[in-house]
Amino acid sequence: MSETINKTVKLRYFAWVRERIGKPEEDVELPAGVATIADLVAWLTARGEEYAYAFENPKVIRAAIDRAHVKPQASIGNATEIAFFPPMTGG
Amino acid sequence: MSETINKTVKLRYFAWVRERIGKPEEDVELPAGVATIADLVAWLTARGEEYAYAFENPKVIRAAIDRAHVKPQASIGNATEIAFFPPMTGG
Amino acid sequence: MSAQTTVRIQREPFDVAVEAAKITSGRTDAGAVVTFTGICRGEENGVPIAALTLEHYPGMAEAEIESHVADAAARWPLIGATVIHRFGRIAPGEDIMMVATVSTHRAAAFAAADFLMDYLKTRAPFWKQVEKTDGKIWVEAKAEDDTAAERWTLPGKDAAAE
Amino acid sequence: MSAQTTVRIQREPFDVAVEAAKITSGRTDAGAVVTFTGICRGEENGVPIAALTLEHYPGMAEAEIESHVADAAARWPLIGATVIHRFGRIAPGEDIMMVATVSTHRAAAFAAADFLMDYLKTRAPFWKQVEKTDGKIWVEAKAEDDTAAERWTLPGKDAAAE
Repeated sequence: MSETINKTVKLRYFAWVRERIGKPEEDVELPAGVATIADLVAWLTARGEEYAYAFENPKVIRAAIDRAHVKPQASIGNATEIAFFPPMTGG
Repeated sequence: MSETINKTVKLRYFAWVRERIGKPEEDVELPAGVATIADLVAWLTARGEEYAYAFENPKVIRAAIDRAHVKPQASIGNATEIAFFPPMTGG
Repeated sequence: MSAQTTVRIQREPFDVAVEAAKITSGRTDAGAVVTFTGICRGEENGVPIAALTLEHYPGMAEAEIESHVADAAARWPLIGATVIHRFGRIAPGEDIMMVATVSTHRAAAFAAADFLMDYLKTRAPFWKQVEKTDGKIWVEAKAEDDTAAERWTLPGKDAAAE
Repeated sequence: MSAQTTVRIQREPFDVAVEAAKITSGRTDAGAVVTFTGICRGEENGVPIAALTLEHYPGMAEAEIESHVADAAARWPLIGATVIHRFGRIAPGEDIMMVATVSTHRAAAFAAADFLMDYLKTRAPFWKQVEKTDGKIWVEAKAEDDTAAERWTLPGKDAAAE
């Protein structure tokens, strides 16, 4: 898949990340240059204060690509769904 | 208690120690000189072939004095009940 | 011989004894059953709790737990393993989640249940919100849970993505 | 606040779920329940087992288990711990014994149940005899059980009298 074509990705937010952003999910067009999860967090943070608030401490934010845990440096590649959430507290 | 007076002690046997000796319990008069569990095992071993069979491998025999686990060198003291049995296999 | 594994994410309560019996039923080699049940407490540090609400990531929760159950079955000789995790509002005294592991001998059953719990705490996409009399707050993750999960990381194996 | 402990040696079957519920009932601080159930297997290395017969040392069995339950309650913050061990003839598929531990958090409940099982295996005066088609044989103690029990021995603490 060409990197020059903008991709549509579904973003999903959980727990207080969802509350701070104010919605559970949204479809976004990823601009060229947003190649990793860390890039995506930086791009979202610049989109508005609700995003800046949700990602104010990026170190505590966890991410999943297509329902699998990933690290911030993970490549977005052909992801169709990317999720952001706080550290998990199930069990 | 004077060590020169013979003491009566109840002996109890379990599992294959019981089967080899052929009885679950007996009262015995301990002669002077039988001061420890190891002494008692040696004395019983000399009493007859059923005891010699039960204690043929003294290292695997466990003992309890008044219902508490003890080592072979434990002093019999004023024990009222001494038990011999194989390694435990409960649980 | 593969382990009989079950993973369910549900709103409804469950019955630990029934779930454990499903694994052992008809198995002549089952010698050891370990179960863990997590219960909603009625207080936290002396402060009363009205309820917990569990949010989860549908689809990922099942997949993540299934992968850890498969991991456990690969590491220990299990006859079976069941994990059930509830979501939604849960009142004090109600069960939140359960793990049941069955093996021929106890060591495998204990280790697998302990392993699954450590991973569920740090890797399963669930988030607890506590309702107290003065409002709702999200439960914070505990550093000790990460430390517990790290016990199981094999040298050379890819560490958990955090 | 002392732990609620129960030790029973009995011929009759027991119900693990009922016993665990007795500990958690009315406790708002109970967050974690671990149970272990030992089951009579129907085979051993592929050879069918007709039944197990458990012999025990009445009086000492209770005292020994009670002392280990008290030890567990001193080492971990337990809300309660129950140990039930059956004796007599037990058929394949029937429960032999159980341990249930309850705590506020899972680490204590898991550690205490694991500890109790290790000690029961090597220190509780019970002996298993297996009935196979070709006769009865006493189960031999396993070296791995002694090794498991030694995990819990604290340096400087009097080691188990063997």
